[in-house]
Amino acid sequence: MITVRLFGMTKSLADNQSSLTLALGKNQSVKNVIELVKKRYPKIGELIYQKKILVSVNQEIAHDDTRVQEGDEVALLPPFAGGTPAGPR
Amino acid sequence: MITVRLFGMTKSLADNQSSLTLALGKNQSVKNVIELVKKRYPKIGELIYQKKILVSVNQEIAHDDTRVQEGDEVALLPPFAGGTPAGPR
Amino acid sequence: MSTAEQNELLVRVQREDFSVDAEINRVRSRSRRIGGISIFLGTARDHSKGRDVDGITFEHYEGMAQKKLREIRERALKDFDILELLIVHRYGEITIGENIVLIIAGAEHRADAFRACKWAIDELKQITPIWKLEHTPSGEVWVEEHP
Amino acid sequence: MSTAEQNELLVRVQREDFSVDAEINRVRSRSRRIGGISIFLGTARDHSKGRDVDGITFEHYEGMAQKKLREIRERALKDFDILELLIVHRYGEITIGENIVLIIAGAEHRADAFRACKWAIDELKQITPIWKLEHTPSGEVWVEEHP
Repeated sequence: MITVRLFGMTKSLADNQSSLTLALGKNQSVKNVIELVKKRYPKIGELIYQKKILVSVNQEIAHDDTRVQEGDEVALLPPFAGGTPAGPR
Repeated sequence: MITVRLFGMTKSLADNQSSLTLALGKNQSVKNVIELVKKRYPKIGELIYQKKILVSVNQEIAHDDTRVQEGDEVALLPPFAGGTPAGPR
Repeated sequence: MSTAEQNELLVRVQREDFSVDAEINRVRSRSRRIGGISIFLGTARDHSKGRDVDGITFEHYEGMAQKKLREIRERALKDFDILELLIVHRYGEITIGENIVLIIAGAEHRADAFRACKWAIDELKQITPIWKLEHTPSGEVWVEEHP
Repeated sequence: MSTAEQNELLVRVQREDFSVDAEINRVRSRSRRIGGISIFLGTARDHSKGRDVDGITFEHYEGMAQKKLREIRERALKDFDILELLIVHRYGEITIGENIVLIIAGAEHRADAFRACKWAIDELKQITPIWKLEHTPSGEVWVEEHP
Protein backbone atom coordinates (compact mmCIF):
# COMPACT_ATOMS: atom_id res chain seq x y z
CA MET A 1 0.00 0.00 0.00
CA ILE A 2 1.18 3.48 -0.72
CA THR A 3 -0.22 6.82 0.28
CA VAL A 4 -0.59 9.55 -2.31
CA ARG A 5 -0.82 13.06 -0.89
CA LEU A 6 -3.13 15.60 -2.52
CA PHE A 7 -2.95 19.39 -2.51
CA GLY A 8 -4.96 22.37 -3.72
CA MET A 9 -7.03 21.69 -6.80
CA THR A 10 -6.11 17.99 -6.77
CA LYS A 11 -7.62 17.64 -3.31
CA SER A 12 -10.81 19.40 -4.47
CA LEU A 13 -11.09 16.97 -7.40
CA ALA A 14 -10.81 14.02 -4.98
CA ASP A 15 -13.74 15.02 -2.77
CA ASN A 16 -11.42 17.02 -0.44
CA GLN A 17 -9.45 14.03 0.72
CA SER A 18 -5.92 15.02 1.66
CA SER A 19 -4.55 11.63 0.59
CA LEU A 20 -5.44 8.43 -1.26
CA THR A 21 -4.36 4.93 -0.26
CA LEU A 22 -3.51 2.69 -3.21
CA ALA A 23 -2.73 -1.01 -3.40
CA LEU A 24 0.45 -1.13 -5.44
CA GLY A 25 2.31 -4.33 -6.34
CA LYS A 26 6.04 -4.89 -6.53
CA ASN A 27 8.28 -3.41 -9.24
CA GLN A 28 5.96 -0.54 -9.95
CA SER A 29 6.59 2.95 -11.27
CA VAL A 30 4.88 6.34 -11.30
CA LYS A 31 3.07 5.24 -14.45
CA ASN A 32 1.28 2.49 -12.46
CA VAL A 33 0.34 4.96 -9.73
CA ILE A 34 -1.15 7.30 -12.34
CA GLU A 35 -3.24 4.45 -13.77
CA LEU A 36 -4.68 3.60 -10.37
CA VAL A 37 -5.47 7.27 -9.67
CA LYS A 38 -7.08 7.64 -13.08
CA LYS A 39 -9.46 4.75 -12.43
CA ARG A 40 -10.84 6.48 -9.33
CA TYR A 41 -10.53 10.09 -10.47
CA PRO A 42 -10.51 10.29 -14.29
CA LYS A 43 -10.31 14.11 -14.19
CA ILE A 44 -7.07 13.99 -12.17
CA GLY A 45 -5.65 11.37 -14.52
CA GLU A 46 -6.41 13.63 -17.47
CA LEU A 47 -4.66 16.61 -15.87
CA ILE A 48 -1.60 14.45 -15.18
CA TYR A 49 -1.47 13.41 -18.84
CA GLN A 50 -1.72 17.09 -19.79
CA LYS A 51 1.26 17.76 -17.45
CA LYS A 52 -0.92 20.17 -15.47
CA ILE A 53 -0.47 17.99 -12.41
CA LEU A 54 3.01 16.69 -11.60
CA VAL A 55 3.85 13.66 -9.52
CA SER A 56 6.56 13.79 -6.87
CA VAL A 57 8.27 10.85 -5.20
CA ASN A 58 10.07 11.53 -1.94
CA GLN A 59 9.68 15.28 -2.43
CA GLU A 60 11.31 15.39 -5.87
CA ILE A 61 9.44 15.83 -9.15
CA ALA A 62 9.26 12.37 -10.77
CA HIS A 63 8.68 11.10 -14.29
CA ASP A 64 6.66 8.13 -15.57
CA ASP A 65 9.48 5.63 -15.07
CA THR A 66 10.46 6.69 -11.54
CA ARG A 67 10.28 3.58 -9.33
CA VAL A 68 7.76 3.59 -6.49
CA GLN A 69 7.85 1.19 -3.57
CA GLU A 70 6.26 0.70 -0.17
CA GLY A 71 7.14 3.60 2.12
CA ASP A 72 7.84 6.12 -0.64
CA GLU A 73 6.22 9.54 -0.24
CA VAL A 74 4.16 10.13 -3.39
CA ALA A 75 2.21 13.35 -4.06
CA LEU A 76 0.13 14.89 -6.83
CA LEU A 77 1.09 18.52 -7.36
CA PRO A 78 -1.26 20.89 -9.17
CA PRO A 79 0.20 24.10 -10.68
CA PHE A 80 2.06 26.05 -8.00
CA ALA A 81 0.89 29.51 -6.94
CA GLY A 82 3.88 31.00 -8.74
CA GLY A 83 3.16 29.34 -12.11
CA THR A 84 3.48 25.93 -13.71
CA PRO A 85 6.59 24.05 -12.56
CA ALA A 86 9.05 23.29 -15.29
CA GLY A 87 8.58 19.51 -15.18
CA PRO A 88 11.19 16.89 -14.19
CA ARG A 89 14.65 18.31 -13.56
CA MET B 1 28.80 89.64 -3.49
CA ILE B 2 27.90 86.00 -3.86
CA THR B 3 28.26 83.12 -1.45
CA VAL B 4 29.77 79.84 -2.64
CA ARG B 5 28.92 76.84 -0.52
CA LEU B 6 31.52 74.16 0.10
CA PHE B 7 31.10 70.48 0.95
CA GLY B 8 33.21 67.45 1.83
CA MET B 9 36.67 67.51 0.34
CA THR B 10 36.19 71.02 -1.06
CA LYS B 11 35.55 72.32 2.44
CA SER B 12 38.72 70.58 3.71
CA LEU B 13 40.72 72.22 0.92
CA ALA B 14 39.41 75.64 1.97
CA ASP B 15 40.53 75.44 5.60
CA ASN B 16 37.19 73.93 6.66
CA GLN B 17 35.12 76.96 5.77
CA SER B 18 31.57 75.98 4.83
CA SER B 19 31.30 78.87 2.37
CA LEU B 20 33.31 81.58 0.58
CA THR B 21 32.15 85.11 -0.08
CA LEU B 22 33.23 86.46 -3.45
CA ALA B 23 33.00 89.92 -4.94
CA LEU B 24 31.49 89.30 -8.35
CA GLY B 25 30.72 92.05 -10.87
CA LYS B 26 27.77 92.28 -13.23
CA ASN B 27 27.28 89.99 -16.25
CA GLN B 28 29.37 87.20 -14.85
CA SER B 29 29.29 83.46 -15.41
CA VAL B 30 30.45 80.30 -13.62
CA LYS B 31 33.79 80.72 -15.41
CA ASN B 32 34.40 83.98 -13.51
CA VAL B 33 33.48 82.35 -10.20
CA ILE B 34 35.98 79.57 -10.87
CA GLU B 35 38.72 82.13 -11.58
CA LEU B 36 38.09 83.89 -8.28
CA VAL B 37 38.09 80.58 -6.37
CA LYS B 38 41.29 79.51 -8.13
CA LYS B 39 43.11 82.64 -6.99
CA ARG B 40 42.43 81.86 -3.35
CA TYR B 41 42.51 78.04 -3.51
CA PRO B 42 44.57 76.90 -6.52
CA LYS B 43 44.06 73.21 -5.62
CA ILE B 44 40.27 73.60 -5.82
CA GLY B 45 40.59 75.43 -9.13
CA GLU B 46 42.66 72.58 -10.50
CA LEU B 47 40.10 69.98 -9.45
CA ILE B 48 37.35 72.00 -11.11
CA TYR B 49 39.33 72.08 -14.38
CA GLN B 50 39.76 68.30 -14.06
CA LYS B 51 35.96 68.02 -13.68
CA LYS B 52 36.46 66.34 -10.29
CA ILE B 53 34.59 69.19 -8.67
CA LEU B 54 31.36 70.36 -10.24
CA VAL B 55 29.74 73.76 -9.82
CA SER B 56 26.02 74.09 -9.17
CA VAL B 57 23.91 77.21 -9.51
CA ASN B 58 20.56 77.24 -7.76
CA GLN B 59 20.87 73.53 -6.99
CA GLU B 60 21.40 72.43 -10.60
CA ILE B 61 24.74 71.33 -12.08
CA ALA B 62 26.04 74.28 -14.12
CA HIS B 63 28.57 74.69 -16.92
CA ASP B 64 31.19 77.38 -17.55
CA ASP B 65 28.79 79.70 -19.32
CA THR B 66 25.93 79.49 -16.81
CA ARG B 67 25.10 83.08 -15.72
CA VAL B 68 25.63 83.95 -12.07
CA GLN B 69 24.14 86.99 -10.39
CA GLU B 70 23.61 88.44 -6.93
CA GLY B 71 21.40 86.14 -4.87
CA ASP B 72 22.12 82.95 -6.82
CA GLU B 73 22.98 79.86 -4.76
CA VAL B 74 26.38 78.67 -5.98
CA ALA B 75 28.12 75.54 -4.65
CA LEU B 76 31.27 73.52 -5.32
CA LEU B 77 30.46 69.82 -5.37
CA PRO B 78 33.24 67.25 -4.93
CA PRO B 79 32.61 63.67 -6.11
CA PHE B 80 29.44 62.32 -4.54
CA ALA B 81 29.55 59.32 -2.19
CA GLY B 82 27.97 57.20 -4.91
CA GLY B 83 30.52 58.05 -7.60
CA THR B 84 31.39 60.92 -9.92
CA PRO B 85 28.33 62.74 -11.19
CA ALA B 86 27.83 62.61 -14.92
CA GLY B 87 28.45 66.33 -15.48
CA PRO B 88 25.97 68.91 -16.78
CA ARG B 89 22.62 67.46 -17.77
CA MET C 1 22.79 28.47 18.46
CA SER C 2 24.23 25.75 16.20
CA THR C 3 24.78 26.40 12.50
CA ALA C 4 21.93 24.02 11.65
CA GLU C 5 19.57 25.94 13.96
CA GLN C 6 20.63 29.25 12.46
CA ASN C 7 20.17 27.93 8.93
CA GLU C 8 16.68 26.75 9.87
CA LEU C 9 15.72 30.30 10.86
CA LEU C 10 16.99 31.55 7.50
CA VAL C 11 14.48 29.42 5.56
CA ARG C 12 10.99 29.19 7.02
CA VAL C 13 7.40 28.41 6.08
CA GLN C 14 5.12 29.75 8.80
CA ARG C 15 1.57 30.81 9.52
CA GLU C 16 2.47 33.97 11.48
CA ASP C 17 3.33 37.31 9.96
CA PHE C 18 6.95 38.44 10.11
CA SER C 19 8.77 41.68 10.86
CA VAL C 20 10.98 42.78 7.98
CA ASP C 21 13.27 44.69 10.39
CA ALA C 22 13.77 41.57 12.51
CA GLU C 23 14.55 39.44 9.45
CA ILE C 24 16.96 42.08 8.12
CA ASN C 25 18.78 41.98 11.47
CA ARG C 26 19.03 38.21 11.20
CA VAL C 27 20.76 38.59 7.82
CA ARG C 28 22.87 41.54 8.91
CA SER C 29 24.17 39.71 11.97
CA ARG C 30 25.79 37.12 9.69
CA SER C 31 28.50 39.46 8.35
CA ARG C 32 29.86 42.94 8.95
CA ARG C 33 30.91 43.00 5.30
CA ILE C 34 27.31 43.45 4.12
CA GLY C 35 26.86 46.82 2.41
CA GLY C 36 23.94 46.17 0.06
CA ILE C 37 20.71 44.40 0.98
CA SER C 38 18.08 43.64 -1.65
CA ILE C 39 14.67 42.63 -0.36
CA PHE C 40 11.57 41.32 -2.08
CA LEU C 41 8.28 41.42 -0.24
CA GLY C 42 5.19 39.88 -1.81
CA THR C 43 1.85 41.14 -0.49
CA ALA C 44 -1.79 40.23 -1.08
CA ARG C 45 -3.35 42.39 -3.80
CA ASP C 46 -7.04 43.23 -3.89
CA HIS C 47 -7.48 41.96 -7.42
CA SER C 48 -6.07 39.35 -9.75
CA LYS C 49 -6.66 38.81 -13.46
CA GLY C 50 -9.51 41.31 -13.42
CA ARG C 51 -11.28 39.66 -10.49
CA ASP C 52 -11.77 41.32 -7.10
CA VAL C 53 -10.10 39.34 -4.33
CA ASP C 54 -11.29 39.43 -0.70
CA GLY C 55 -8.57 37.24 0.75
CA ILE C 56 -6.15 34.43 -0.02
CA THR C 57 -5.37 31.06 1.55
CA PHE C 58 -1.98 29.48 0.95
CA GLU C 59 -1.47 25.74 1.27
CA HIS C 60 1.99 24.17 1.16
CA TYR C 61 3.50 20.70 1.00
CA GLU C 62 5.14 20.52 4.43
CA GLY C 63 8.64 19.16 4.09
CA MET C 64 9.00 19.50 0.32
CA ALA C 65 8.35 23.27 0.45
CA GLN C 66 11.10 23.75 3.05
CA LYS C 67 13.42 21.46 1.09
CA LYS C 68 12.99 23.50 -2.09
CA LEU C 69 13.52 26.78 -0.25
CA ARG C 70 16.71 25.42 1.36
CA GLU C 71 17.92 24.38 -2.10
CA ILE C 72 17.25 27.92 -3.38
CA ARG C 73 19.23 29.46 -0.51
CA GLU C 74 22.15 27.09 -1.03
CA ARG C 75 22.27 27.62 -4.79
CA ALA C 76 22.07 31.40 -4.35
CA LEU C 77 24.98 31.34 -1.88
CA LYS C 78 27.01 29.28 -4.35
CA ASP C 79 26.08 31.04 -7.62
CA PHE C 80 26.03 34.70 -6.55
CA ASP C 81 28.54 36.89 -4.76
CA ILE C 82 26.37 37.30 -1.67
CA LEU C 83 26.95 36.80 2.05
CA GLU C 84 23.51 35.61 3.14
CA LEU C 85 20.03 34.88 1.80
CA LEU C 86 16.87 34.51 3.85
CA ILE C 87 13.47 33.20 2.71
CA VAL C 88 10.20 33.27 4.66
CA HIS C 89 6.86 32.21 3.15
CA ARG C 90 3.54 32.31 4.98
CA TYR C 91 0.70 29.82 4.70
CA GLY C 92 -2.92 29.84 5.87
CA GLU C 93 -5.37 32.72 5.50
CA ILE C 94 -3.98 36.05 4.43
CA THR C 95 -5.89 39.33 4.40
CA ILE C 96 -5.56 41.83 1.54
CA GLY C 97 -2.48 43.99 2.05
CA GLU C 98 -0.72 41.49 4.31
CA ASN C 99 2.74 39.99 3.79
CA ILE C 100 3.04 36.69 1.91
CA VAL C 101 6.68 36.08 1.10
CA LEU C 102 10.00 37.69 1.99
CA ILE C 103 13.43 37.28 0.40
CA ILE C 104 16.48 39.12 1.75
CA ALA C 105 19.85 38.97 0.00
CA GLY C 106 22.86 40.57 1.70
CA ALA C 107 26.06 41.26 -0.27
CA GLU C 108 29.08 43.53 -0.20
CA HIS C 109 27.82 45.25 -3.33
CA ARG C 110 24.29 46.10 -4.36
CA ALA C 111 24.32 44.64 -7.89
CA ASP C 112 25.03 41.14 -6.53
CA ALA C 113 22.32 41.51 -3.87
CA PHE C 114 19.75 42.55 -6.51
CA ARG C 115 20.65 39.70 -8.86
CA ALA C 116 20.45 37.04 -6.14
CA CYS C 117 17.17 38.38 -4.72
CA LYS C 118 15.51 38.53 -8.14
CA TRP C 119 16.73 35.04 -9.04
CA ALA C 120 15.55 33.61 -5.70
CA ILE C 121 11.97 34.90 -5.95
CA ASP C 122 11.69 33.81 -9.61
CA GLU C 123 12.99 30.36 -8.66
CA LEU C 124 10.74 30.17 -5.60
CA LYS C 125 7.68 30.80 -7.77
CA GLN C 126 8.78 28.04 -10.16
CA ILE C 127 9.77 25.18 -7.88
CA THR C 128 8.11 25.59 -4.48
CA PRO C 129 5.02 23.46 -3.84
CA ILE C 130 2.75 26.19 -2.51
CA TRP C 131 -0.82 26.74 -3.70
CA LYS C 132 -3.01 29.78 -3.65
CA LEU C 133 -6.78 29.80 -3.12
CA GLU C 134 -8.33 33.17 -3.90
CA HIS C 135 -11.56 34.14 -2.19
CA THR C 136 -13.58 36.25 -4.61
CA PRO C 137 -17.15 37.62 -4.46
CA SER C 138 -18.19 34.78 -6.84
CA GLY C 139 -16.47 31.95 -5.00
CA GLU C 140 -13.10 30.34 -4.36
CA VAL C 141 -10.57 29.48 -7.00
CA TRP C 142 -7.14 27.80 -7.00
CA VAL C 143 -4.89 29.99 -9.07
CA GLU C 144 -1.46 30.10 -10.60
CA GLU C 145 0.21 33.37 -11.44
CA HIS C 146 1.63 33.99 -14.85
CA PRO C 147 4.42 36.41 -14.09
CA MET D 1 -2.53 64.88 5.66
CA SER D 2 -2.31 66.82 2.42
CA THR D 3 -0.77 65.26 -0.70
CA ALA D 4 2.23 67.58 -0.37
CA GLU D 5 2.79 66.50 3.24
CA GLN D 6 2.48 62.82 2.27
CA ASN D 7 4.93 63.27 -0.60
CA GLU D 8 7.40 64.92 1.77
CA LEU D 9 7.36 61.83 3.97
CA LEU D 10 8.08 59.70 0.90
CA VAL D 11 11.40 61.46 0.21
CA ARG D 12 13.52 62.31 3.26
CA VAL D 13 17.07 63.11 4.30
CA GLN D 14 17.35 62.66 8.05
CA ARG D 15 19.83 62.10 10.86
CA GLU D 16 17.75 59.46 12.72
CA ASP D 17 17.63 55.78 11.85
CA PHE D 18 14.44 54.46 10.23
CA SER D 19 12.27 51.36 10.62
CA VAL D 20 11.96 49.42 7.38
CA ASP D 21 8.59 48.01 8.50
CA ALA D 22 7.24 51.51 9.15
CA GLU D 23 8.44 52.75 5.75
CA ILE D 24 6.97 49.69 4.01
CA ASN D 25 3.63 50.47 5.65
CA ARG D 26 3.85 54.03 4.36
CA VAL D 27 4.25 52.70 0.81
CA ARG D 28 1.68 49.95 1.23
CA SER D 29 -0.96 52.36 2.51
CA ARG D 30 -0.83 54.19 -0.85
CA SER D 31 -2.52 51.40 -2.83
CA ARG D 32 -4.24 48.07 -2.27
CA ARG D 33 -3.11 47.05 -5.74
CA ILE D 34 0.49 46.59 -4.57
CA GLY D 35 1.55 42.94 -4.86
CA GLY D 36 5.32 43.20 -5.25
CA ILE D 37 7.63 45.39 -3.18
CA SER D 38 11.32 45.68 -4.00
CA ILE D 39 13.52 47.23 -1.34
CA PHE D 40 17.13 48.30 -1.33
CA LEU D 41 18.84 48.92 1.99
CA GLY D 42 22.40 50.24 2.05
CA THR D 43 24.33 49.62 5.28
CA ALA D 44 27.75 50.63 6.59
CA ARG D 45 30.38 47.98 5.81
CA ASP D 46 33.44 47.42 8.01
CA HIS D 47 35.85 47.80 5.12
CA SER D 48 36.16 49.65 1.85
CA LYS D 49 38.73 49.28 -0.91
CA GLY D 50 40.92 47.11 1.30
CA ARG D 51 40.86 49.57 4.23
CA ASP D 52 39.27 48.84 7.60
CA VAL D 53 36.49 51.30 8.38
CA ASP D 54 35.47 52.19 11.94
CA GLY D 55 32.58 54.47 11.07
CA ILE D 56 31.20 56.82 8.42
CA THR D 57 29.95 60.39 8.41
CA PHE D 58 27.59 61.53 5.67
CA GLU D 59 27.27 65.18 4.71
CA HIS D 60 24.59 66.42 2.32
CA TYR D 61 23.68 69.60 0.50
CA GLU D 62 20.45 70.51 2.28
CA GLY D 63 17.83 71.47 -0.27
CA MET D 64 19.58 70.17 -3.38
CA ALA D 65 19.78 66.62 -1.97
CA GLN D 66 16.04 66.58 -1.31
CA LYS D 67 15.36 68.15 -4.72
CA LYS D 68 17.33 65.42 -6.51
CA LEU D 69 15.61 62.66 -4.52
CA ARG D 70 12.19 64.14 -5.35
CA GLU D 71 13.18 64.18 -9.03
CA ILE D 72 14.18 60.52 -8.80
CA ARG D 73 10.83 59.58 -7.24
CA GLU D 74 8.87 61.52 -9.85
CA ARG D 75 10.82 60.08 -12.77
CA ALA D 76 10.45 56.55 -11.38
CA LEU D 77 6.67 56.98 -11.04
CA LYS D 78 6.53 58.20 -14.64
CA ASP D 79 8.96 55.78 -16.29
CA PHE D 80 8.13 52.50 -14.51
CA ASP D 81 4.89 50.64 -13.94
CA ILE D 82 4.94 51.17 -10.18
CA LEU D 83 2.44 52.53 -7.68
CA GLU D 84 4.79 54.21 -5.18
CA LEU D 85 8.47 54.85 -4.51
CA LEU D 86 9.99 55.96 -1.21
CA ILE D 87 13.53 57.20 -0.56
CA VAL D 88 15.15 57.87 2.81
CA HIS D 89 18.84 58.77 3.20
CA ARG D 90 20.58 59.37 6.52
CA TYR D 91 23.27 61.93 7.25
CA GLY D 92 25.62 62.45 10.20
CA GLU D 93 27.65 59.77 11.96
CA ILE D 94 26.83 56.18 11.15
CA THR D 95 28.17 53.16 13.00
CA ILE D 96 29.31 50.01 11.15
CA GLY D 97 26.30 47.81 10.38
CA GLU D 98 23.78 50.65 10.60
CA ASN D 99 21.32 51.72 7.91
CA ILE D 100 22.37 54.42 5.44
CA VAL D 101 19.82 54.52 2.63
CA LEU D 102 16.46 52.94 1.88
CA ILE D 103 14.52 52.69 -1.38
CA ILE D 104 11.10 51.01 -1.54
CA ALA D 105 9.29 50.46 -4.84
CA GLY D 106 5.74 49.11 -4.75
CA ALA D 107 4.12 47.72 -7.91
CA GLU D 108 1.42 45.32 -8.96
CA HIS D 109 4.07 42.97 -10.33
CA ARG D 110 7.49 42.18 -9.01
CA ALA D 111 9.53 42.69 -12.18
CA ASP D 112 8.44 46.36 -12.35
CA ALA D 113 9.21 46.86 -8.65
CA PHE D 114 12.73 45.41 -9.06
CA ARG D 115 13.48 47.51 -12.14
CA ALA D 116 12.36 50.76 -10.53
CA CYS D 117 14.18 50.08 -7.25
CA LYS D 118 17.44 49.21 -9.02
CA TRP D 119 17.18 52.26 -11.26
CA ALA D 120 16.43 54.57 -8.32
CA ILE D 121 19.43 53.53 -6.22
CA ASP D 122 21.77 53.70 -9.23
CA GLU D 123 20.44 57.17 -10.04
CA LEU D 124 20.61 58.28 -6.40
CA LYS D 125 24.30 57.36 -6.28
CA GLN D 126 24.93 59.34 -9.47
CA ILE D 127 23.06 62.59 -8.91
CA THR D 128 22.51 63.16 -5.19
CA PRO D 129 24.89 65.62 -3.50
CA ILE D 130 25.82 63.48 -0.51
CA TRP D 131 29.40 62.93 0.63
CA LYS D 132 30.97 60.16 2.65
CA LEU D 133 33.79 60.57 5.15
CA GLU D 134 35.26 57.24 6.20
CA HIS D 135 36.91 56.97 9.60
CA THR D 136 39.78 54.48 9.30
CA PRO D 137 42.55 53.47 11.72
CA SER D 138 44.94 55.67 9.71
CA GLY D 139 42.72 58.76 9.51
CA GLU D 140 39.68 60.22 7.79
CA VAL D 141 39.11 60.21 4.06
CA TRP D 142 36.39 61.58 1.77
CA VAL D 143 35.49 58.76 -0.59
CA GLU D 144 33.47 58.02 -3.66
CA GLU D 145 32.29 54.54 -4.48
CA HIS D 146 32.93 53.00 -7.84
CA PRO D 147 29.99 50.70 -8.22
